[in-house]
Amino acid sequence: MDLELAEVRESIAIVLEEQCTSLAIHAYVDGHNRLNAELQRQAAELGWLAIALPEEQGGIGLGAAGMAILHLELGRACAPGAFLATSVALEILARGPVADDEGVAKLIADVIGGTATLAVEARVGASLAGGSTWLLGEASAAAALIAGEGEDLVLVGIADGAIEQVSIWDETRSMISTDLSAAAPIITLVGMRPLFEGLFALALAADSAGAARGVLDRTVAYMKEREQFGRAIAAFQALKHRAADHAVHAIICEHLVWQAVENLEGNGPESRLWPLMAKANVTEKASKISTDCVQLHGGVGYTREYDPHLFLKRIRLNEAMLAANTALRDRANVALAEAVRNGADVLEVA
Amino acid sequence: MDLELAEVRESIAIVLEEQCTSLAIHAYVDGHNRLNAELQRQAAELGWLAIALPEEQGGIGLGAAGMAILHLELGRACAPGAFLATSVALEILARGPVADDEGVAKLIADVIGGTATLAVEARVGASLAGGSTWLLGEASAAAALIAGEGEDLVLVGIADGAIEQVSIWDETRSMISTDLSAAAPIITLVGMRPLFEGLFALALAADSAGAARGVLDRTVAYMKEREQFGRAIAAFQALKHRAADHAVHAIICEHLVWQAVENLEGNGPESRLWPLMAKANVTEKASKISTDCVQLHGGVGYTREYDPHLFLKRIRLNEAMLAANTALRDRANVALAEAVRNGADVLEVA
Amino acid sequence: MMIIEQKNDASVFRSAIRDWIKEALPNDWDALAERGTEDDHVEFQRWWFGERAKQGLAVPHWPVEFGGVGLGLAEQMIVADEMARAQAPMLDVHTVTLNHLPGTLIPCGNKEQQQKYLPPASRGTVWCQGFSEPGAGSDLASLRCRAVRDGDHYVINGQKIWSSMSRYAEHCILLVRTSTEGTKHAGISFLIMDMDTPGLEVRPIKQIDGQAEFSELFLTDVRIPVANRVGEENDGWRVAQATLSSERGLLAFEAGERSRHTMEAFYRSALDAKASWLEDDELRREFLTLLTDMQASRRFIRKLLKDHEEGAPPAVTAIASSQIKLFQTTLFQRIGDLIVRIEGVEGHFRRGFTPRRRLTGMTDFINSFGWTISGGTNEIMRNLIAERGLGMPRG
Amino acid sequence: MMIIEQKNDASVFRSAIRDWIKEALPNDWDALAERGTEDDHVEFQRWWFGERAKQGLAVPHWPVEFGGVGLGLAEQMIVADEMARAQAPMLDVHTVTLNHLPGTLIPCGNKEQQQKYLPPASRGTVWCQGFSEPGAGSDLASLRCRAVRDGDHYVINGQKIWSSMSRYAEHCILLVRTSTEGTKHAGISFLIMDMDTPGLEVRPIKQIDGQAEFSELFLTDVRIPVANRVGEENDGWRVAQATLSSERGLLAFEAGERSRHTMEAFYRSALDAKASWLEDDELRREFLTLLTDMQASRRFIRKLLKDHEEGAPPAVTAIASSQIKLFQTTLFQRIGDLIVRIEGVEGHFRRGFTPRRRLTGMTDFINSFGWTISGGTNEIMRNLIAERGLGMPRG
Repeated sequence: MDLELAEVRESIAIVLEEQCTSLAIHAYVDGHNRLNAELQRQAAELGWLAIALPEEQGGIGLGAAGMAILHLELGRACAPGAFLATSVALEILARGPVADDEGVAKLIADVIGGTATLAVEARVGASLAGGSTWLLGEASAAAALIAGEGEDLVLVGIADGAIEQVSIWDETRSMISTDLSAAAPIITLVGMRPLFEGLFALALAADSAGAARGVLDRTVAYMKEREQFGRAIAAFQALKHRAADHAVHAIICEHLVWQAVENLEGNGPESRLWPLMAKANVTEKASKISTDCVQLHGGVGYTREYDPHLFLKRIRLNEAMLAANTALRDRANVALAEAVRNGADVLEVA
Repeated sequence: MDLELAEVRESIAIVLEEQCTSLAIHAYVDGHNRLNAELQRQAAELGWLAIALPEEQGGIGLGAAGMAILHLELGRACAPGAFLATSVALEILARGPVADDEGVAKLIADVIGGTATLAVEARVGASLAGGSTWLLGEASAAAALIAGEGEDLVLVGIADGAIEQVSIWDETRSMISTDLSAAAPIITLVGMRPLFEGLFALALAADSAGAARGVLDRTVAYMKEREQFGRAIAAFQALKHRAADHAVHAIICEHLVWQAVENLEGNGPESRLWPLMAKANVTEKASKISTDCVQLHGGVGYTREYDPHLFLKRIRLNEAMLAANTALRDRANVALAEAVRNGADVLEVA
Repeated sequence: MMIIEQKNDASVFRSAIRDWIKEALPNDWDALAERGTEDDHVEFQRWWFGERAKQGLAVPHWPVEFGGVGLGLAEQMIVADEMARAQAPMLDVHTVTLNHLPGTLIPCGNKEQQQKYLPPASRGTVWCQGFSEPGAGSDLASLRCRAVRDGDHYVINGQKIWSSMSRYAEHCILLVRTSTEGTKHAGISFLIMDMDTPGLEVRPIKQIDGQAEFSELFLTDVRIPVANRVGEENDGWRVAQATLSSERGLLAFEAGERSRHTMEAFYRSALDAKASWLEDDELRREFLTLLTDMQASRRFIRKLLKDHEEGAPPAVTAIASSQIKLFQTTLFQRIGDLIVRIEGVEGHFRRGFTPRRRLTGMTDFINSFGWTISGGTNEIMRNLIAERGLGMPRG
Repeated sequence: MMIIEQKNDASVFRSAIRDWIKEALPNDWDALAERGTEDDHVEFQRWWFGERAKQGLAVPHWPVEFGGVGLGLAEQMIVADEMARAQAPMLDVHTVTLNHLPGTLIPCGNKEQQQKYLPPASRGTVWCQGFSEPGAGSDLASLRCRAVRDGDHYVINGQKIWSSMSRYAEHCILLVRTSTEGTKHAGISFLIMDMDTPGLEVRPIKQIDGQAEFSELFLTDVRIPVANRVGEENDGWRVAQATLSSERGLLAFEAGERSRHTMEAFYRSALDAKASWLEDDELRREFLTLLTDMQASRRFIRKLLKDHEEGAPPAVTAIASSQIKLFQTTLFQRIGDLIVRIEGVEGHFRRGFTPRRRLTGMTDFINSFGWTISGGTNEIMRNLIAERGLGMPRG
């Protein structure tokens, strides 16, 4: 399994390295290409979105680990598109009792086939207050997953008229606002909100951990090439030490993702504790790393034409999504307290 | 006034530089001299403890600013002794309506004369739960100030039998534990707890700001002298940058002390906001600076014979006293909210 | 009566400014600016400069002979304070005009240059600066933009970067290399360039906040009269030191005061709205911590201004300036970071051009890099503080 | 039957160890240690080493020929895990004996040296290390302690520092300078010194936590037989590399597991006591953040051990070791810092010698500098990570 994972990860990385060059991404955010659509086409061909799904549902069968490697690599490449929302929502639909529902089955097939994308509620549960809510996803999304009553989720259709594109700082992804009173509920997924939140947390953590690695790699490369006062700035010890700290934290981020992967399933407290804490700690570390990567670039870090700001904005949006890290840590604490009171061992590492 | 302050400050600094050499302090903490008693004698002669008191009460009349410079310099020198508790308690006694009380008047005279010291409750209000409490002060202290009902303070006599010396990490000062049921209340100071807390906060902030400066100065000097890989470690940029950051924060600490000085008096929200926040931010910054100063010393930083650990332990004890910084910030917020609601301007700088 | 004429009575002066701003400035100017473009906002700043000039409030700190009234520090602080309090438009586009230009020409320019350039500048001509180069960065003196003497002109070829507001400027103060002999500092000259000189191309640099305050300058056979040289040939590094040490304390002061007002307003509206972050121990305390650090930095800036006025040596005030820059800009970034976390998803929505009149999540956070990087990166500040302030050896 | 004989069935092995510890170890050993001195605790560790040896659990990772059973990584982890879980005494005093000694003698020692020293070491002789010098610090190779050949002996004069546990040691592995020709690395030799050799003086260094784990060694005309040299003359730097690269991953593993148990116990008792910090958003979340970082570091350590077992090149595992050291020791300091703030004034009370079985405010915080400074300062770790891990040039 480890070997297969590594191979699939490598295959994703190769495609992204080829497609998502710095030039291509900058052309995309400046509106000169449709890299997101091109990636979506390739992803469908290569089965990326269904990476976690069992083979009998048209997936690659890698489960949560597959979800992790996909988003680690997409984050590392700062790849544009609706992958995060789509893959998380797809996994939920495929696991739901509704996989047998004809409309949903068609939707799943369309998503796997690359002809439809999905959206998810950016701040899960925000819609419960009524009115409009913000979705991570494209305006052309076929449907969106939002929080329902209690632990339920609702899949709603997205009516063209009720959608507004939201202009956000992260230019590699799309956010839309929708008026829920105009949205048609397609189906309710009973009791699936905890799993959805775990998956969303995992995907956000993986995307951020990948992005932290990506922005750091680019920054280290820049530091070796950029000269000041007659030598590469990578030779300046103060900058070296910062890069060394970031390198260590970037590794820790990936370990946190794997901690979440191992604890995603089931109803035990560990399934609430680790995915949520992974999202909280990883997005916080990745945010610090990418902030300093902009700074380590000096003047050019403040220009649009270099890459670090794209990673920084993406990571900070990841940080804001699902729920604030403050709230996630509080919920993780409830899970930890429950585990410790019940004598459950949630700290054991396999 | 500024000039007089600077002159008095200089005069205190000169005495301390002479008396509180690194050698003398180490001899003191190892039990080979009684530097605290010697300093107490000189302080009495020079009127340090009464620095804030009006001249008609035997003081130097420098008010809160005097309190600040005294403790800035004592902290910078890491001077051993009961100065902090004694000067704060003395100021309260002298301002109280009880200055006319004969016993208290004698106590004040004894303290100014250097034949008595005072103690204060280390965590103000801890005694209200009953039982014993911890006092900052020496076992020979003549009396102690502790929290009373509501906004009152109580001056209690200290009975020899009910006192226990507490062994603490900070070896430059003394903490005692006392059983309050055996302590005799001498007098109640009605409504003086807020002023006491402000003064205590100011003294702790000043001592910590001074200590941050003192430990940083020593560390910078060490870095210039210590060679590694053929050059002074002060030439290593990663260490230089850390020292530069600390230098800036040490300056900020002193400005916070002056912000507290200016807002000590009165009953307005600013008198609660700024002294408490000064103590919170200064002790936190000083703690970070002194922690890193131990580290910047490398191996010798971990040995008893160098100075940084003495400062670190002292600063961290300051941080723990009065109340936790978490609680102080919460109380400061109440004051800020009150001010903003009432349209009071607490942010104006004179 | 111009408001500046009331400068001798501090409290009268203060309320005159306050009343005048209320009257002169549209109350919703920031909302208009947010809907407009960067160009619109520059136009607006030019208009506001003109309005201030009419009241003697544009360059009151300049000496009388050049259009100012030699306003003392206390009164300058009143002006800056009232502008900050009213969150009136900043004069970003005139930064070089207001500070670097007089900081250079008054000590180092000749009479002719002073008479030719300062009076129009006092009425609002926009100046920019051509110092940095793409290859040089923090190592300013390694500049390579070449000037070759040709009769009574210099012919310039090369490239400049990080030239702030040069899209809008009429003139530029320019550092060029007139000699490659000796040390890198020894062959530099200081010129004044008109921005409409043939051979000069200005290409805006798009920033990570979407704006383009800075430009690159491409110079191809640009001819500048020798008469436009400030100081002697090859003595430009010394002149540039005057430019760079032109007192920036008042800019830091105004930035600090503006930040104070935006933080206060943010807190007030949170109180009014019973915002949930005020109930959160972590976020509430972090806000108090930052507000307190801001208070200290405002005190620090006042001390620098006072020391400067009392004649403290430039070597001392230069270190304090570096310390303040390091602390204040990092503080702005910490504040931005907190607001991003408080605002959540909504903090990520982009608005149009924002005039920094209130705290807005990502906008402030992203803007903060402009502070921590430009005007000498904070890494350079740390070097200066360690070497000149703490006396540590160069690495 | 010795417990080690059950090593082939992991779950049987694990429960055998668990049961045995419960029986063999006094339940209140830490309370006794807290009342005792450092010397008492070392005696206790020697006793515990002996008890472990009786069960084959002292040096099971050593090869069979030297007294071990060549225990595999998975089983070594079981041993360490069970020791950590029971918070059994650490074998601090045997650190060099257990790791550096075999790490040196097995690859670099001759048969005679291996036979003479390893079997007694497997039964508990204490070894120390004389590498660092007061003048050298992080620049180990600049050592100056001089060895001059005199017949079949070396005569040594010089000084060593940071020699851990040398007060209790029977032998010392010593680096000396046998030549001042060529590079500083080229003139170093590696010797074994008996600690009762005349001319050797051991002076304990009192630490900031009040203990004296380290000593200075003063060597005056100390005579060491040439037969005690490991490797060739002047080739000691290569031998020392073997010593220094002796796998420390398992020590990090055990430290991480112990920390996990102390944190869990701290949290559990806070829950039971309804501690107020658990109701405080800031402190509670900080604890969760640290616990989560600890979990990640424990995963990282496991990965290192696995890579090592699978034959990853030493250059790779050395970088990972540095990364783990930097992260884990900083984490221990962050944990100590939080506990200090949670415990308040009471966290400042000193206890006697504490065996690190539970989290205790200042004690842990102050101890944490032992982690961040010794064994190569974290500054040296950052250099290594940047240069060898990220390929950055030396400054």
